[in-house]
Amino acid sequence: MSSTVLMQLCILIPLVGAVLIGLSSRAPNIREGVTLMSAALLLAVVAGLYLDPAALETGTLILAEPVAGAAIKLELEPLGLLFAGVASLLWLITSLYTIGYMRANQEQHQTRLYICFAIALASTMGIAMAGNLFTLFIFYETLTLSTYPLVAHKEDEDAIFGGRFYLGILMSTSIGLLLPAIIWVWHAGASIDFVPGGVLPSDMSVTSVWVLLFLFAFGIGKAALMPIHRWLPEAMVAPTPVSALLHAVAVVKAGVFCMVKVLVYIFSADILLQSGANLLLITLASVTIVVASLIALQQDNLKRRLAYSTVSQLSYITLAGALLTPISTTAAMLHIAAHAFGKITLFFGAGAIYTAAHKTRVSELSGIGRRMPWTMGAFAIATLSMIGVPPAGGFISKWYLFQGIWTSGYWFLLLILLLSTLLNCAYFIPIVYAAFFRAETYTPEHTPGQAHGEAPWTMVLALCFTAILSLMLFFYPDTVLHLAQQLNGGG
Amino acid sequence: MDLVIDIVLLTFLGIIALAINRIDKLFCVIMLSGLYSLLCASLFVTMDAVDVAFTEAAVGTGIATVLLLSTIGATDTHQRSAPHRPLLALLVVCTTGAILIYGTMDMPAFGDPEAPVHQHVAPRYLEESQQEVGPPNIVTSILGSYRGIDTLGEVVVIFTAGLSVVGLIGFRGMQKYGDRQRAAGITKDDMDEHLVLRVVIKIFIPLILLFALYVQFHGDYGPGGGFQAGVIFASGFIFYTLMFGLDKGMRVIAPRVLGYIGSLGVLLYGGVGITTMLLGGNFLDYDVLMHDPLHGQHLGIFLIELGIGITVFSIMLLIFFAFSSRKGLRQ
Amino acid sequence: MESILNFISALCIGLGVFLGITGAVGIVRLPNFFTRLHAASVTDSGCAFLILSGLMLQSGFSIPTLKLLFILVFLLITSPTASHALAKTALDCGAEPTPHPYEER
Amino acid sequence: MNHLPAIQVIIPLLSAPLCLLLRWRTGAWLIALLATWATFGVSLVLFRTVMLHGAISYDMGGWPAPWGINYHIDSLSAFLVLIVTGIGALTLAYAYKSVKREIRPESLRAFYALLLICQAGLLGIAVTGDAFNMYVFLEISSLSAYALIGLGQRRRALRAAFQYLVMGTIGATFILIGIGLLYSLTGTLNIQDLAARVALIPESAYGHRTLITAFAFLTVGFSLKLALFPLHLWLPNAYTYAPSVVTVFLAATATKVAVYMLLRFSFCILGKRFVFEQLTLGNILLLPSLAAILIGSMVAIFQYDIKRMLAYSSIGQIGYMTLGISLNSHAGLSAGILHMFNHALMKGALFMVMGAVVYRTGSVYLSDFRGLGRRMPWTMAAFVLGGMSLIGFPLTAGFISKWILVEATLEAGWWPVTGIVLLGSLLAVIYLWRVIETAYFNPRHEIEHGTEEAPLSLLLPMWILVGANIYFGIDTSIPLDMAERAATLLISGGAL
Amino acid sequence: MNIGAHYNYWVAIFLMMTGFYIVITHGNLIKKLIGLNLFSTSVFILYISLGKVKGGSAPIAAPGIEVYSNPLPHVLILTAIVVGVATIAVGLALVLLIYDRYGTIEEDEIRLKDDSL
Repeated sequence: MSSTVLMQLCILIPLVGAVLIGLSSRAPNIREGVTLMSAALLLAVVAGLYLDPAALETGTLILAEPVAGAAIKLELEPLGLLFAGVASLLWLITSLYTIGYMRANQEQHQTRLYICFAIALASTMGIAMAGNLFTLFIFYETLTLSTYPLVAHKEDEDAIFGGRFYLGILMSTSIGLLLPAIIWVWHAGASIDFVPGGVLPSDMSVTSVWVLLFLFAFGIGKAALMPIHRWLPEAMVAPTPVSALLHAVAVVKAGVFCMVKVLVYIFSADILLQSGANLLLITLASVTIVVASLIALQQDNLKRRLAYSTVSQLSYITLAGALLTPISTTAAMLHIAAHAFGKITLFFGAGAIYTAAHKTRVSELSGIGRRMPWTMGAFAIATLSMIGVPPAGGFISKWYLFQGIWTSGYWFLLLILLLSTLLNCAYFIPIVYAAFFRAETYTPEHTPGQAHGEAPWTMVLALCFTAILSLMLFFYPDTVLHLAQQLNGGG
Repeated sequence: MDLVIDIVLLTFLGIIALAINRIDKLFCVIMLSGLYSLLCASLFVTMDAVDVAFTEAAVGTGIATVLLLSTIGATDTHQRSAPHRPLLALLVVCTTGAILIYGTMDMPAFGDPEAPVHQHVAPRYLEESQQEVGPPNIVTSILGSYRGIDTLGEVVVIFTAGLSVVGLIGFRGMQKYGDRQRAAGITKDDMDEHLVLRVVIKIFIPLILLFALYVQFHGDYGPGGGFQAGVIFASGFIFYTLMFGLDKGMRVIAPRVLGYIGSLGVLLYGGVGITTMLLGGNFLDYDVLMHDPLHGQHLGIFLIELGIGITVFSIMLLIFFAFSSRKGLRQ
Repeated sequence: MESILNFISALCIGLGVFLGITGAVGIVRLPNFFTRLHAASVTDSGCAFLILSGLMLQSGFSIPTLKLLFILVFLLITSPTASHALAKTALDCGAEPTPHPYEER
Repeated sequence: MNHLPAIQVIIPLLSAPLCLLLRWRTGAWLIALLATWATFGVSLVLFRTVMLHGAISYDMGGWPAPWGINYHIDSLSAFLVLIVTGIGALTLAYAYKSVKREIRPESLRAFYALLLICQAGLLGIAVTGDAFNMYVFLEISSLSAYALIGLGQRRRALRAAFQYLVMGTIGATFILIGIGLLYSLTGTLNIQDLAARVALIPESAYGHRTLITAFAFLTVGFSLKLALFPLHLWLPNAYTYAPSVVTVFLAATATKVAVYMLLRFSFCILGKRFVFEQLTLGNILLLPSLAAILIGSMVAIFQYDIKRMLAYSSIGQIGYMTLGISLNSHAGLSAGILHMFNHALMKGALFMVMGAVVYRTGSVYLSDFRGLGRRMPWTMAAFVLGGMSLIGFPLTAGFISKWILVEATLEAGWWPVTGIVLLGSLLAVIYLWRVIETAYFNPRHEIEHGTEEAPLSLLLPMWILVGANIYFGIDTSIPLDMAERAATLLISGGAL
Repeated sequence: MNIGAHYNYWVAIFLMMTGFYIVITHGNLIKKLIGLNLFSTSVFILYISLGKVKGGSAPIAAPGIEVYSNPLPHVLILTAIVVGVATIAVGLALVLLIYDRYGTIEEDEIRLKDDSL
């Protein structure tokens, strides 16, 4: 099968899945079967794309051209392929997890949730394979809209409010900043395609480069650079699977992915370097890294803490991208994968704890490790990956990031990195420590009477699997590195 | 001499306009507006616009006044609110007027035969229309032939007015009137003892209708035409209704029937156009109606004037019925 | 002959105009409804009659004369009828024609 | 001998009396339906002819212009005719049930007749090549519109209609004055002839002041008709209280036609040079347009009657069109003209949704929308998609016109204006999201009325329009090409 | 240009503006309509004045008359008059219904009644 067909399938499978889910809303088993089926199919297709060596060369097709010059264009390139792979792989696992979670907690409107999930995945695929800024923008917006119902899923006051916040920030930034930026690029560069080496004219004035970069940096709200990171913690009102897949993988990664893509394919390295505009991004990123970690320290709600850690981890990727050296780009790609595996495990853990023990606060977790050994074990592994300690995938990406900084020569960044690593330890280790080595404390709502064991098996299976993945990334990073080489070779 | 009459009339108009603004007895206001139209008509005569004068007299002084009167008959005879925000309005009005006056600065002098208006399109009408269309009344030939579609539009406007009134008030609303009367125990209208009036009206109605027909068919040669004729014809019936009561009036011609007649008038006009198309001419190109273009034009204009007359008559009467059927609805 | 005709017609028209003005003055000056109506109706008919006949004399035997005649007949019938209707309605509405209108003020 | 230009107007004009002749009420609807679809077919043929062979001219009564009245159809008018007839056809298909619910049975036939006449008037405006004839048709359409609005169920409809009647008539009289002044200068009424003769009047020479005045009066008159910002007062009430079908039809067509007249007069008669370079129509229109975009959208946010909300958003959208004109560039004009088309699509769809909601729940207050997402899924889905288009979301028609408009503003280098345009769509997000949120994410309504979906006869036209919104958002070749042609035509002064 | 050349237009303009003023300021619906009527009728005067030719006669062809006034404005105004009366009729119909439903024809009272709801 030719790669173009496969690319279309990547977007079509989840959409068709969504329709089928909608039709089978009466019968839950069929509905969830459909979800798993489409997830598996999608993974197969992406794998097919990955295994087909010719895909990266041949893969480009134009679906439609609404406005002259702004076509809806799909194109395959290493970064996107990696992103697509990660997202599709984790979708499969997450849907397994979701089924358990949803049934255990008797959530309302499950059909709507599954449908939106599928649509969100479709738009994620679209983002991953977008051939130009226009297409990117379209799928970026569809992703925002399709995830809104997931955030507002509970339909109580908080959920509605969180949803408004989510939609408000993401929409206003994208329409208010990203769209003008895109149109400006089109105006300046006469093209909005992703071309290795950038499309912007080299004679662009320094100020306009700065302004443009500024527009992109804040226009891509999903990258959660401070101070527009607030939507991410707010979005934590969503059910855990949603937070897990979307706000640890699909949505936020879409953000940083767009960021890196813009840096690599729209701006060219030399423009940024000679205008020094990337300093803007670097500073923003480093500030975000530190501040977000500091905030994370004070969060008692587990999911919020994870959310803030996500914010800071995302900025690693942005930072890596902004360094504009081949190695740092590799680091960015690695970290996309590493953080995805790690963070989804953490969220799964949080969800499992909530399902089994109905605990949401860090301070309640003392001694829970004995009741839920598998969950907390996976949690621990993921924590290592977050901090960047071997043998976890996080280490590799950080390693490359250090190298990138070394070659690019922004020494102060080393300090930032060290500092953030310490902070990571500071807000992750206590959880694990308390879970395993503290005696269980009882609160009025959690008495020894209601003893609980592990969460449903599907959930445990899922989170163990993701933990294993983040370990494997340490031992076999070649798949990613291979893609990274192609990227640097191409770019 | 012309100038004097002109100025006198204009002065009267100005006075009346101001009076209308000041007086709040609606009855007087309506009478004044009727008078205003009448004076306008005479002004038009002094400016050689006889057809316009005729129409203005028939419509402005006749129909419009009757309608206004029947409205206040059914509603409220006094204006109770004072004009609000007069100063602002005055400002707006003055600026508008100033702009207009500024605009007139470059307009050709009044009555100047060299004005572009008299140089460009009109001459052909004046010189050729005799040979091209026929009727000595050039206005009629322009109305009927050169700008036929405009006139079709005019008929449709009247028809629309009728439709709107029917749609808003409804035939049934009119027919209910009789039942209301009987329910209220009013068997004989309050006009019953006006013997003299009745006799006079009885004498006059045939004359009025006759005159209407004269205006209708003499329109080619003198002032007048379908529109004026229709209005006058309607006014004959309006007289009758005023005299003998709406109930009897509507028994002479039922509103529904009037609706049908009106539609038929419009269709007649349009039908002429479609016939010309079928005969291979353009829409409303009467030349093709008969072998000799001139005769064709004559026939065409005759027919469409008939259409106009029918429509205007029925619609005007219909509107009058509709309005006077509202009388005493709230009491 | 011509001049005599002209003179007569001029006389008629002049008289007519005078009557008309008198009527107008009467309407303004007279005290109550009926007196005013009286002034108006009487002078009105007279003035119309005189002016029209004057005009007829001007135009001689022709279509316009015929038309003028029609108008004359029309007016001679209508204006009294109108005054009659007015008076009657006024009576029905309860306005009393008083013998000494000036005293009541 | 090609009679299509005449037939175009004649069909609806003469079907109206037929409606009244019938006793059978459904028959009136059938006649109207047939008439509108026939007109639509004719307009398609015309459209194609104009696309292929350029402008068509047709002498009424066989008299050559300027002595007779001629109908002149160029790309702009063909485009407009297509909009009007298309919307008209869909509206009539939609009308049957909704009208039966909302209009007194004895007024039904008059209603359909008036609707036809209104359409005929709008078409006449679009195709006629004679200034005064344009005025006549304008009055035809307006008069029927007043009555149609007055037929609304609530008594406020009467007030709205009267208000519209007064303001509309003032506007029409202004237009009449303007035409009269032009006539006094040139002695002709034919648009092309007028253009030729006006062009002969040299600047700052005798007659120029009259020209300026004429321009001023025409502009004010048209602005009243198209509800440009400070003169928009009639619009919200009229759209809110009119019967649903009427709102659909008028909102989608009437204002567009007014915009058309403005374009026609300022470009094809007075000429670009005179209007823009000497009288700077651009700057005159700019502020009202921006104010309309901002204030219209902001006021919309605070409306609880959703029909009213959409009416205010219409004011904002009209602002986009006039903004496109005021840019006075090819791109700007194409954006404005394209937005006429797209706005007709989206507002048509949205007001059809309103009609369906009224059909089921009886009113369209925000509170009526609670839980509608589940009870009327298709209707609300249509609302969401139409709303997307209104916001200017990618892959919808609305996005295209916004995109081109923004591009045009950038071309002119008006950064702040770009900002305001985008801000406008953000405001649109807000006021539409209130509804969507209420419809989907609120605990279900206690009072369960009209729980079932709207009937198919309402859904089908609605979804056709929604589909059009999506389709023309992806494949824009036809409208965009047409809009650009029209823009070129206007800039060249209608000579093509 | 001298007064004599334009007084006709100016008076017409004065009349128009009076009508316009009445429309804007007066709250009584019937008065508004009458003002509207005044406004348009005065516009007709403007048009007809355009068509007048000094020493011309009515445009009805007759032997021995050379100068005719311009018939075109007459035709236009015939149409316009019809439009005017049609508008008045519709307006009055609305007024009747408004009186039915509101019990008054004063604008501000109507507004009060609506707001009180």
